[in-house]
Amino acid sequence: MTDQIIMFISQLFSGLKIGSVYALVALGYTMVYGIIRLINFAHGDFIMVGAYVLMLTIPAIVAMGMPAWVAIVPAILVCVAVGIIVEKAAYKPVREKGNSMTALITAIAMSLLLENGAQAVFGADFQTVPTIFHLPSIAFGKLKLPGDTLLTIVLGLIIMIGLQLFVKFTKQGKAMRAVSEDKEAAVLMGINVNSTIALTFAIGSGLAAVASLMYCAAYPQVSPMMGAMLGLKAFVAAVLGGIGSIPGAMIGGIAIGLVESLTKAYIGTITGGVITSAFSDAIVFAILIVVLLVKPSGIMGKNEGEKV
Amino acid sequence: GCSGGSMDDSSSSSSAASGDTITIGSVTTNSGTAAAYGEAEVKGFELAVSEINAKGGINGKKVKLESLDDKGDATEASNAYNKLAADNNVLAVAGPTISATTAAVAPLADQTKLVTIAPAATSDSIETGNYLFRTCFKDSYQGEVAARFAAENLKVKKVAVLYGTGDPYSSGVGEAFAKAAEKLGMQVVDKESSSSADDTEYSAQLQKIQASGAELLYAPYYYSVAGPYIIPQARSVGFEGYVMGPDGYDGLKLTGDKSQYDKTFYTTHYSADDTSNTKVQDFIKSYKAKNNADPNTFAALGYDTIYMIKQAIEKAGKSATREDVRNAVAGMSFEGVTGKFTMDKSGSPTKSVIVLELKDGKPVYNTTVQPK
Amino acid sequence: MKKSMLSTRQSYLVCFLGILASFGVVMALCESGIANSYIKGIMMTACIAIIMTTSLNLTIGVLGQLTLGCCGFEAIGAYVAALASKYMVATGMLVDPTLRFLVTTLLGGVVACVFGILIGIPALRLHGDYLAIITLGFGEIIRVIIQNLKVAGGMGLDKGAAGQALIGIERTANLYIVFWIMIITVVVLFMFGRSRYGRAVKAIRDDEIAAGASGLNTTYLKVLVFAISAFFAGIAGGIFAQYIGSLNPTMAGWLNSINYVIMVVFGGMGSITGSIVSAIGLTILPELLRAFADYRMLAYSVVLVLVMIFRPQGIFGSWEFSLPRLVNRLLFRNPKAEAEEKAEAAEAGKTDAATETVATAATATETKEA
Amino acid sequence: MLEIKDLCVSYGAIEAVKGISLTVNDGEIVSLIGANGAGKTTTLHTITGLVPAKSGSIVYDGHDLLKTHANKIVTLGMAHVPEGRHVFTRMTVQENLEMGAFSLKDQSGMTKDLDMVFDYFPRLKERRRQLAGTLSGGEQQMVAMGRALMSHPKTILMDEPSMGLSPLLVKEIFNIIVTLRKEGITVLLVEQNAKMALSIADRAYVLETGRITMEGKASDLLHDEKVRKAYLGA
Amino acid sequence: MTDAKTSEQPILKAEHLGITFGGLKAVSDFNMTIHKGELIGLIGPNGAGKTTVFNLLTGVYKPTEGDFWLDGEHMNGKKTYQVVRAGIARTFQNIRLFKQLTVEQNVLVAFDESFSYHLGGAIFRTPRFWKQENEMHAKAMDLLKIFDLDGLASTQAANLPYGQQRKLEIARALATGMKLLLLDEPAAGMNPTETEDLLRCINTIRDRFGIAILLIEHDMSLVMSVCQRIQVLDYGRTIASGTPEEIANNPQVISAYLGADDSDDAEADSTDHATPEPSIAKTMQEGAR
Ligand SMILES: Nc1ncnc2c1ncn2[C@@H]1O[C@H](COP(=O)(O)OP(=O)(O)OP(=O)(O)O)[C@@H](O)[C@H]1O
Ligand SMILES: Nc1ncnc2c1ncn2[C@@H]1O[C@H](COP(=O)(O)OP(=O)(O)OP(=O)(O)O)[C@@H](O)[C@H]1O
Ligand SMILES: CC(C)C[C@H](N)C(=O)O
Ligand SMILES: [Mg+2]
Ligand SMILES: [Mg+2]
Repeated sequence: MTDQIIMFISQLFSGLKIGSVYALVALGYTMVYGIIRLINFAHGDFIMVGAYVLMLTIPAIVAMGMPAWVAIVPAILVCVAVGIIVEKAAYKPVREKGNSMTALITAIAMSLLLENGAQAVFGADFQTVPTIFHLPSIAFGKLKLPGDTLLTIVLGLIIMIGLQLFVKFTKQGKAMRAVSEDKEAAVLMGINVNSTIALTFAIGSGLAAVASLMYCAAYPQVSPMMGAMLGLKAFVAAVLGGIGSIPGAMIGGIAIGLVESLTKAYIGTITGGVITSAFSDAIVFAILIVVLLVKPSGIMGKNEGEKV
Repeated sequence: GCSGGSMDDSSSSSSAASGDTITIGSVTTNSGTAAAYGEAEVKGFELAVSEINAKGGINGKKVKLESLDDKGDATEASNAYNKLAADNNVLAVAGPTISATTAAVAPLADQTKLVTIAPAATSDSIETGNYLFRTCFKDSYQGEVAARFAAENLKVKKVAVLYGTGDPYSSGVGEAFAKAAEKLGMQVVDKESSSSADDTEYSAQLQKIQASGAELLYAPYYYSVAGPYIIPQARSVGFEGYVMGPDGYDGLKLTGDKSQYDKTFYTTHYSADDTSNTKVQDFIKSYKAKNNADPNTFAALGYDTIYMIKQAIEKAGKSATREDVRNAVAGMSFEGVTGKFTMDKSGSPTKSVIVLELKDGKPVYNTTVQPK
Repeated sequence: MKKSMLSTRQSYLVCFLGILASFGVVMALCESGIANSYIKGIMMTACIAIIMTTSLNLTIGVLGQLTLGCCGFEAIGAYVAALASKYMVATGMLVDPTLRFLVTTLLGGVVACVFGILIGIPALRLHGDYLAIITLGFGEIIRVIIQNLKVAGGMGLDKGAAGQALIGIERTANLYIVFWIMIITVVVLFMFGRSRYGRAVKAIRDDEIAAGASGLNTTYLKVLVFAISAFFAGIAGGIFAQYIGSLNPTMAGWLNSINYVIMVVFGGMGSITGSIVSAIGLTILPELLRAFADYRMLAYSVVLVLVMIFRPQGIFGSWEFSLPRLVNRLLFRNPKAEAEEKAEAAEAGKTDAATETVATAATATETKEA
Repeated sequence: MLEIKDLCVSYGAIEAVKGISLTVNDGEIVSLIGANGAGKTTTLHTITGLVPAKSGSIVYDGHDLLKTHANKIVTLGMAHVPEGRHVFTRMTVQENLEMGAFSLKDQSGMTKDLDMVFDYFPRLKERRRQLAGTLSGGEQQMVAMGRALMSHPKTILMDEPSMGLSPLLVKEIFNIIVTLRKEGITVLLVEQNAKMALSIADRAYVLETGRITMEGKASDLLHDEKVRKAYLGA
Repeated sequence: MTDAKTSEQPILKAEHLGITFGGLKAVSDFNMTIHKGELIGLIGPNGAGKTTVFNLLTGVYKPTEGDFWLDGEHMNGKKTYQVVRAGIARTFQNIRLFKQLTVEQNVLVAFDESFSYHLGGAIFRTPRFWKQENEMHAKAMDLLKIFDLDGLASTQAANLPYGQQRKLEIARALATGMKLLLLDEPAAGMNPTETEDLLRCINTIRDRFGIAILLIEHDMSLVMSVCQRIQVLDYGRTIASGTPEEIANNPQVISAYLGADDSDDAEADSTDHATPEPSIAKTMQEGAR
């Protein structure tokens, strides 16, 4: 392997690393969007909540002699609770009385609330999270692949497949699909719409906890605002992949990770320095725009063009 | 006429503060992404104010701190600033926190003739010297010092720079370093940038830097980015050379293996190990007592800022007007926890720079670079 | 019935007098010194917010398309105006500050409008959340580009470093002039809404396919709306630049845009009155909440959630305040008119049909006069 | 048995149903006819809990439906084929039918039930893998009916099942309704096609702007002069 | 009126029109000629492609094969609004009104092309603005009067009862000033009495505006009584076309669409009912007379 190729593969992996975190977060967006057509702007902040729980519980868990990643359990519990509370206290009343725009603003307001609430409780400063995994890198000659990157990717894939199977084949999964398509008809089938939506939020928030674990493993630091940009990127990933589609979220997340990494690495060389790696965010969005213009419902999205 | 509609009314009276308290205003970023810096500054302000009051205040008057948040937003900052300026009891303002809001406040300071000292707004692009001053040194200066240190003390030949374009501070220091490095005969083998100064993933750029054969990476980012992201990621792509940073590294957040932070240096305003400066130890002790945490640079700068204001008001005298206070700040000599300096004509202090080295994760005093 | 109504011409006069009166209040506040620089600053910020919000309302409320990139246009307007102003100052063109302010602000608006058209043509093929995300992306791209443009940061500085704030813009924005620009914006948007254009745009909002089948060139109209919104956002940007004196690329970011979207929804989608009131209210609210210090933003978000839960259609729904109507009621108090008024108010929560009726009635009255 | 007493329903200020009472006995086909906006759909929606009632009572097999959660009503043996079909457009025909059996505790009889539905609607068997959203209107109506049958209902509420269907399909649908009744299923049928509806129903009610104005044996109503004028276009 | 087939230019001429949706031939080889004043029926089983034909003719879908002309003007590839301005207007199978606009505004929107005042006129309220707005208001009220909707002019469209929504949709289509009107199942969801009312409306329109109408409808009594000619689609293909009598007796149409004239199955099962189900074919023939 030449150095060039090793460099390229490492770039791919660093793209996969952040990409698989985006993918995990995007899965949460997609689940919630799929069922109530709401961009849950607070989803990124659920991850922040999960991260704080990790930060607080890991030392105790390690002290008890358990591996640090066991902290995922309290993280999931807290995130699920927060998710369900947000849904019941804010989204549900607005969904029943308002329109999609009101719901969106409520989600933004919830996001602000969580961010500022966290700041009031924990302060604005960054705090580090103890090391979660102690995985060795896997080396292929000169190429070194970090263990937790591989773990994030594998975990992302497993969750994606699991979710897909859950939604396709279990009763609850089918109920989710039914509710997402037609709430009235779903009721007539005997589906409890509210508990199905709550379940979806629970799953989405649980995924946020998992995402926060993987995120903190890769980027071991928490702050009240950490969810904002992460959430946005992951949401873009979900849209790129086709929002509402589970494999789409995965593909979108990884695609954005790769695009980011590869533009950072090569855009300067390709454009002779005219466009630098500082443009990577712009390029991610530009790609999103191009994809949406060509395929308005994202890579995996089904075209929901109205039949006239 | 339309004069009343003009925003530049200098009608605000500049009479002396009456009553038996002196109000010092502050505009800092206490919410939003940069809130951590503002919070630290405010803690510094508060410590200084409580110390001053405990010792009898300024000119026998108690000091009141009126602290406002600007969310890191220019409009909010100018509204907050105007609110302070409209209050005749406010004799001086400490803040704003970041360069972006400071730039918005600069013309207002001149207009309302209210002396304003920014503790940490380091950007060169801010027009200081009239009514706006700063406690910190400038980005360009700090970049130059770092380059000098790299060339003279570390004796490296090939350097690489990585900075965030979204942030005037990061890009300002980075560009200054690169320029100075070339002037000093070093070779800038790679110059990389990120979309913003708070990205989390830098591996792509770092791999290129690693491949470029640089012996030293100059990465002007904040402690919250350099500590958990840049340095570990640089090490994990195999970069084993020196890492250098600016004062933003103060309070660096460490993660994982501490040894990966070896060979990291940064320039800053003060050092806890600096035994030559007696004020430092006292400051650290009382800060810890009050806040149950170690102070960082921004707290130290904030602390000094209030003492600068105190010194100026004292010099201006009991019946000082805003102009008087301003005149006292201009050209003042000051000795604080962040060093000993004289305010230069352009409103920035000429200050010694301290270089710290991380050893086993702890900042250890390396050297002091005196201003030329 | 005829006796109980103001004629159209009288209605216009009443409105004009109302505007003059509000200007009088502003002027009195300023000239008497009651409004200090703090209050003036807030009034200025509110005027900018009104221009942004009412014009954004055209896209969100009237056309029914969610965009999250309005601050991208605002930033374009701001940077264009700022650079033009700096250029003019440097070269000695247009020495008169007021004239320079007007020319550069207009230029900012025009350039933003051109961008609005360029972006609107492809983007408006998408709907709903997809349009939202694409406009958000656009704003972010603008931000990154400005961030990396040397001219936007380096001008007049010895360092050409990218990403520096653009500073030293002449602060020529005058509150009185800005007030009138704001009034013109509101009037233009109001007139637009009450014309065949407004009607067509609302038709597109209700059913785009049916609008096409009724012979409307939906693409043209959508781009037109987008361009108008962008134009006024650019104007707002031009004012902002010359009020604040320094610019930073973050202004183009999505968080800022979302702020204005919040204002529109908060006031009531489709209601210009709502946009104005909420622009003013949400400019003042954070200032009032300063007493809460650290919990300020927390309180703000709680207020927002509560309003959305208890008044999901926004403060005003799509109701419009009408000064002539108020005058009618005061002058020609009669049971019938009052009953009508009540019915209208009842309707208002859901529709602006009521106000349209008034407009139609006014139209009819005008004919009789002519 | 389904018994509605003095039911009032309103949407905000609009009173859609103003105190109606009606009874559906086991094994009957009862038809509810009336002009557009009379409140027929609203009545059915209230029965299955999609719309809350303002006052009155609905009792089905001894259960107070107004106090029963909407999603539990289907488990009492009542299925509703809603106006406008409401099929799950992004599910296949078969998945739609399977959704119909959602409320059944025991899902083992699924294949048998599917076969039963495919017997009624052979067309659906051909299209079992097609997404329901791409079906024509008539096919979607079949899906909606088949889906209702999957829950083993004792009573089916049908809201304008013939709307938009070709004459051939209308006939087919009516045949199926008759067959259902023969199998012991009770049907409450809302129809615009009053002639057809009355010709297969046992009893019928006429609803006018939220009030029941006439009721009786379907055959009597079919010959009633007023009904003929108002609803049969004679 | 079938004798109207003179050398006169047809209003609509469609030749070999067809469209494929990902392998599915929704419409193929569709041919049709309509002359001024004609009322043609388009019938066929559900999913036969009738609505799709409308979508092709109004530019909602682009035909994958074939061409069509309006008054001799080639219309392929035109956008919907261009087609509408050229003179084809339609209603929709699922009512599509501007729900939040008033009844009058719904009509005014369709008049839009007849307005010539521009943005400046709108903003400065020029005399031209007032003149046109008033003219159009008067015209709209005239049109609404035909449908007995003038009294509801300022009612929000969403608040209209279903039947009146249907009528308003037709009124709006008429306001575009078309030469050819396409009606997609206007009687769906109406009871026979309401349908009769609609039938009267359609006749009035045709006589008063002298336009051609193409009508999709499953209500055979309506189709048979108003249409001069009927074309039958099945699986996207034309399986028959001719006069109502011809169609009613066409065995292929009966088996694919109308259903065999076996009036025994429905009522054989419901034995206690005296009234036999009326034979559909018979109804049609009656209507056709
Ligand atoms: N969701 C709703 N909100 C407000 N009003 C409604 C709503 N649904 C129905 N209505 C009104 O309630 C009345 C009864 O409507 P309903 O749909 O029950 O009539 P219907 O007899 O089923 O008519 P159709 O034959 O048109 O289906 C109508 O006036 C209608 O406008
Ligand atoms: N956009 C589309 N994508 C895929 N298939 C479509 C699309 N539009 C129509 N079809 C298919 O084309 C066929 C014809 O549909 P169309 O709506 O024209 O039927 P129709 O004759 O109007 O039926 P109905 O009487 O039920 O309204 C159907 O099989 C339908 O599923
Ligand atoms: C407090 C720091 C974040 C300020 C930074 N030095 C700046 O100039 O923006
Ligand atoms: Mg109904
Ligand atoms: Mg159809």
